[in-house]
Amino acid sequence: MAELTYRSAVAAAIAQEMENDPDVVFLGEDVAGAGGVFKTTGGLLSQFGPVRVRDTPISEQAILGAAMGAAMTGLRPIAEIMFSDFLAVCWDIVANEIAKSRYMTAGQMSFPLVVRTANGGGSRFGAQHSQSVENWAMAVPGLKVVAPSTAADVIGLLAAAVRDPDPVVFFEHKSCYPMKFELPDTPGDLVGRLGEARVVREGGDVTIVALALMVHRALDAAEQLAAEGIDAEVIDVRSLVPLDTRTILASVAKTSRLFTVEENPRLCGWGAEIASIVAEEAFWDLDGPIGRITTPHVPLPAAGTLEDITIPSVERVVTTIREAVQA
Amino acid sequence: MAELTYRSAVAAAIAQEMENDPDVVFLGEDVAGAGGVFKTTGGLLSQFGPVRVRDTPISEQAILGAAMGAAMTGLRPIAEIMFSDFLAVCWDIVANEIAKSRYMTAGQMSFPLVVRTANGGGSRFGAQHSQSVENWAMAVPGLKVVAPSTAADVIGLLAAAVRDPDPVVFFEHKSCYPMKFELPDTPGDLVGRLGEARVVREGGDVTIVALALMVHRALDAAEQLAAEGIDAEVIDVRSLVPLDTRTILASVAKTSRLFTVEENPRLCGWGAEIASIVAEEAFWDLDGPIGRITTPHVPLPAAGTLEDITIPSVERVVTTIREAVQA
Amino acid sequence: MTTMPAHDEYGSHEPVLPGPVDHSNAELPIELPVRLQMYRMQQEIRLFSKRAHDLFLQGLVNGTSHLSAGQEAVAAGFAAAMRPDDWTFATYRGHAHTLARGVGMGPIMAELLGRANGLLGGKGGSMHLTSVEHGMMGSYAIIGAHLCVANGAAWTSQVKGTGQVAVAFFGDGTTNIGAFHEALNFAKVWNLPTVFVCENNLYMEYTPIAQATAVPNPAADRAAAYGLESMIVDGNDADAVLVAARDALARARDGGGPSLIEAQTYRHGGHSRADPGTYRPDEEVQAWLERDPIPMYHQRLLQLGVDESELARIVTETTEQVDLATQEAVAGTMPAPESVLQDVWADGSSTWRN
Amino acid sequence: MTTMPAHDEYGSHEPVLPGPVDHSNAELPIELPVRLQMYRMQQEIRLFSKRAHDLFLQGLVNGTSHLSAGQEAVAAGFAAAMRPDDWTFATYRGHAHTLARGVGMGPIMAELLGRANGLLGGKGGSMHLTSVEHGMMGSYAIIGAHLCVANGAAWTSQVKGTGQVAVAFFGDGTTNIGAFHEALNFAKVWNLPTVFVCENNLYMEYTPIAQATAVPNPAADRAAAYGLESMIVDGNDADAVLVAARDALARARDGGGPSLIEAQTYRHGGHSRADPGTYRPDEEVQAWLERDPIPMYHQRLLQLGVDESELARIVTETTEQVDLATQEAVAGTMPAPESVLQDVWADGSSTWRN
Ligand SMILES: Cc1ncc(C[n+]2csc(CCOP(=O)(O)OP(=O)(O)O)c2C)c(N)n1
Ligand SMILES: Cc1ncc(C[n+]2csc(CCOP(=O)(O)OP(=O)(O)O)c2C)c(N)n1
Ligand SMILES: [Mg+2]
Ligand SMILES: [Mg+2]
Repeated sequence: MAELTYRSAVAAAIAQEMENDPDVVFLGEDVAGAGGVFKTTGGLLSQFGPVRVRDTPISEQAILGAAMGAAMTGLRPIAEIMFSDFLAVCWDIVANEIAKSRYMTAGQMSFPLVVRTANGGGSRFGAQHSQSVENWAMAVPGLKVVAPSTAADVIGLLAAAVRDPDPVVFFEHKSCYPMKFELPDTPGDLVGRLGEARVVREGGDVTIVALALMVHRALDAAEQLAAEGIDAEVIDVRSLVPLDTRTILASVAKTSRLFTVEENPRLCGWGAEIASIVAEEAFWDLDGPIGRITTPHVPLPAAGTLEDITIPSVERVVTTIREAVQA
Repeated sequence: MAELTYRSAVAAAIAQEMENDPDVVFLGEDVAGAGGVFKTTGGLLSQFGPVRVRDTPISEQAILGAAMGAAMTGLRPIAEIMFSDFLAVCWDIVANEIAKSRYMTAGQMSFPLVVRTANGGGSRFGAQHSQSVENWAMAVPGLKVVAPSTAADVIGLLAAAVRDPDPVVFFEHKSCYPMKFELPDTPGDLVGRLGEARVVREGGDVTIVALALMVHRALDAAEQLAAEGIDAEVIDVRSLVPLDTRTILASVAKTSRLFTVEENPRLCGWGAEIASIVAEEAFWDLDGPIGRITTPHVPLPAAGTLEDITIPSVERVVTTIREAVQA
Repeated sequence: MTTMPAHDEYGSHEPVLPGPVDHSNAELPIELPVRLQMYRMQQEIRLFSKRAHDLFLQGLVNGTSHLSAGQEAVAAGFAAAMRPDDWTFATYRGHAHTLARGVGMGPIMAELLGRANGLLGGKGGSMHLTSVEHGMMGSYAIIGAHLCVANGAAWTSQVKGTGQVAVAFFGDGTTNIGAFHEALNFAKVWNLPTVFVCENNLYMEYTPIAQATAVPNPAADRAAAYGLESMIVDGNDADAVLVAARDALARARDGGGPSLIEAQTYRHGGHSRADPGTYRPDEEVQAWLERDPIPMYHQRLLQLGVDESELARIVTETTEQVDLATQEAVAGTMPAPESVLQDVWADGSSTWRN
Repeated sequence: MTTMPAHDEYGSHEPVLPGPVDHSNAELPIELPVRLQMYRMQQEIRLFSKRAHDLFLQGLVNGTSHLSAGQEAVAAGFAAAMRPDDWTFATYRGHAHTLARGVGMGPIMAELLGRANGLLGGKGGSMHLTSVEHGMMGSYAIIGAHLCVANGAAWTSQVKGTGQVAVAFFGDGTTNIGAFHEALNFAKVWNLPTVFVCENNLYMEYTPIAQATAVPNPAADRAAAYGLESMIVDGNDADAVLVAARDALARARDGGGPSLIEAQTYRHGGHSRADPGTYRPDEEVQAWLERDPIPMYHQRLLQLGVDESELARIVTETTEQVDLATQEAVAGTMPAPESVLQDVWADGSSTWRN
């Protein structure tokens, strides 16, 4: 079994896909010559050359517009938006153009493209460089939305995203970049499937649904809860669109209690969506209120001490669930 | 009692506020000379002159940037973004700048500004001119979000928004513009309050929460349901942020059933937020699953026949609630 | 003390008048069949537009529409110069370009009427006309984006070495949005085969472009900011457009990079079907109606020795085409309800969960 | 067949060397006290930056930071020219401008360390320094937006007739984003008292600006696109900057509208604290280090008859200031947890429901 950081998995995945398919191209700011500001894309320029790996001006609309136009004419672009917060400067291309054009043209066009972006907090970068905006993308019909929590999923799901015929927004978590993970020893390409959640810990008392960095916190919380006699099942959603509701509903059918752990601000997140689905479709399975553990509905503060109490912590997950279960 | 269209209420509200406070200014594309493409702002230029009512280039980032910079230095701008879909081209200014700057500066700056925009479907304009994107704004901490359903609320809530010291995104519904409403005979300015939902129909069997155009459909549906013996309480949320959860929770405590009627696409809408709040805080009040009636998670089609079956109809509301209650 | 610039009252601004027809364009080296083709295209666009307007008055048109009467020469000149596998990117005002690329009138008309046999099955409507098989790569209804998208197609051509060119058409008002700037700079830096064509019809929706723009020629005066040559062409003269288009396309195809062309023209009607266009000075409207590209071109062809009867035949044929298309559209059924849930994804579905 | 432009390998591009110092600037009509003030400002920025870097190496700095060593003359020259009630809009690389507007070093340093006594109580951090009472109207960390925001402040000045000017500072890389274009055109069309100042330090983050820009001078070569004069100034010479700033500010105050100034300069360090800056050719770094604005200005003041001891005193005083600020910052407590939930709204709360 090889060990790999989440960071290195990014270039590994892109390289795998560029080798697999000559139509795969990659563009973004400082991604080629400099190897990316998060050092996620080093080596790709020298391996694949400047025709396929290309630096851009600071022009996010131009970047995603280029990806879109290339995708509709036969390439399979991967575009990097350096921080997910910057999706706001090109949101029109994402939400109004890429997401809708297949539908508006009655299926005449396909958009096999991936928008990779660094998401999430923990780096003390403040409110404009730390957001978790996966719910922005989830709210727009026509986008697939993926957020891996491990290096293996970075490779497998990025490969799946590149091979998918539809546009995928791929949220890498900044705080996961330095984490090390073991990779399965599979021969050939590592390719996952979009739309499959993963039960990362089985348990019978409560279901915890989490995403990206929060998966690791949920797992730690589950260990602590186990020591207190609360046996939590932890689900890594991985893919928000398509959403594996089956796995979630099956778990709730078993545990009768649902908690979501979200890094995004409180209102209208994916946790609310999952909670609502369960409140509609598994209402009779539930033995108690559904709890959402989220960042409060505030921008993220910069100071480390403040950021740490804003984003859900292991302790907050444990306390919230303990209190809810004991209520 | 005066009668007024929702459309005319817009200019009436702006005029009221411009008379009330010389710092109120108004800008947007085709709003001054031409009186607005929805004919909502006619007469303001001649009444208040070109210093306070001003046309702009097609530059939405510049428009909202100007509103933001003016607000922080002492004006109270009202900016029009012609269609709410176009918020995507200036989303950075809305979501990253206007929403966060007060917090990031520890309260040094205030942003007393209003972004008015035409929201919603029904005009057969297709997927890029018909969206309901109030949930985009609701998901961003630091924005207040309002969507009136009547002419009186256009005036009262727009006045409240202009006088509010915080940024408000004000969603006018395109399909409401031609509707006529009676205005209360109040002396002086008509000024409402943000954060107050309105019970527009009392009922004891089910609670229906709706917004903007959907309020009218929910009311019609409630009449039909009443004829079938189901007595629905209908709540017009009016303000998504601040959100009047008290009125909603009180109603659910009484009726034990909740249905939301949303025009926005299915995932992560305000309906999911309200459903989740109720599933957490009023779980023990509920006698059955929470139902969300939404537009399916697709872009909006252009053809009238298709658009009409996509956006929730009176019939769909009636059928969904009838079936749920009888289940 | 800072001061404000003067503000024009509604419709009271100075009229902007067209220059004279440049009759020497008759001598441009253009093959007669190409000229006849451009004449036909212009008539097709004009007669189709008229019919669309009539059907609107009859209450048959679904939603809004933005016609191009007066601007036909731009669409015709470019389409005649383009290779069949070149790509067109248009705005909501895209009927002209869609027709010029050879898309059938029937499916377009049916789309305007929201029918199942519409070009987009009724799902896109007037503002989103697209026909990939004709290289008509979409009509985009939010200002600016498609200039960036056109670059992407041009990038494909560059990577694959196919020699295809992407042509993006847009209005004068569009030169003031951020995406315009990003697209132009990007195209130049990447040396992309993209041709940017500004159809300067002097107005945004209702506001004169001069009131919203820092320079007199909204596109041409910006060319240098992208290392490009400043080019203005008479957008009411198909011959002038054709020659400029051929130049720019050849340059792009040969690796010479992008071009930016400003075509000066005028729309005869209002901005969209809801707009009577009364904000325009009468004198200005009048002068431009007299500078109508179609009668001018008719005269030129006669002068070049084409027989009046040949031109009359083209008009007759085109009218028949429009009649047929109208019948086809009106006879169309309404789209099937299930189509609402189709084609979000490449598998044909809109399924977002299991 | 279309072709691609050549691609420079990492750090292998042609060095861009500075021009010689223009010694005749010593003769510019600048009052000596102003010159001494600019010298002090530059030293303040330099010495503060050095200390911030040291504290970073000690692991005390919270998050990222972007220093301005090498670019001090731009901040000093402008701040010395501005009226106290003029407004500054800066980027994440905003320490220099914040100091230059007179904001205390202690609160800035404490903010970098994430302390309760920080300028923003620890909530904004290095990239968002703001002090409204000093006219420091924010540091903006997403490229482009603040150019548009500056126009808004300028609009307030215009409406209220106060004569205040808004000055927006930004980098060369920022000239390629859409908001730049919208802001410049808007400012000109509305005739706003906004001064746009591009600090061209030759690089975006790690990519040379020449690889990303269609014109050699990213700001100056775009001025004409907005009806503005093209202006390049030596950004390493505070005197040159001051004179250009005074001109532009006076024009804006007198109703002459916006200006766009490109100041050519260089950052001595990497883009941010995480970056060693190795992508830059050695020869280039060396040449610009030799063109350091501070020793050059030191020489000029000596040449103008200022005593070495007076300059030494300024350095000593400034060093003391930096020491004090460091003590103040290090002694600061961590912010109170409840501040997380404060100041979303003007009522001081973050309450979104009842
Ligand atoms: C981003 C954006 N802002 C505003 C609009 C509304 N709008 C539609 S057409 C138009 C005027 C466009 O003018 P121009 O570019 O000159 O094109 P023309 O309609 O004259 O062909 C405007 C403002 C839009 N569609 N998109
Ligand atoms: C919209 C946006 N895109 C990308 C970034 C990431 N980024 C931060 S600084 C920077 C380089 C900016 O270069 P320049 O404008 O020259 O300013 P400098 O850092 O040289 O002062 C980039 C790309 C950003 N902050 N915002
Ligand atoms: Mg126009
Ligand atoms: Mg720079």
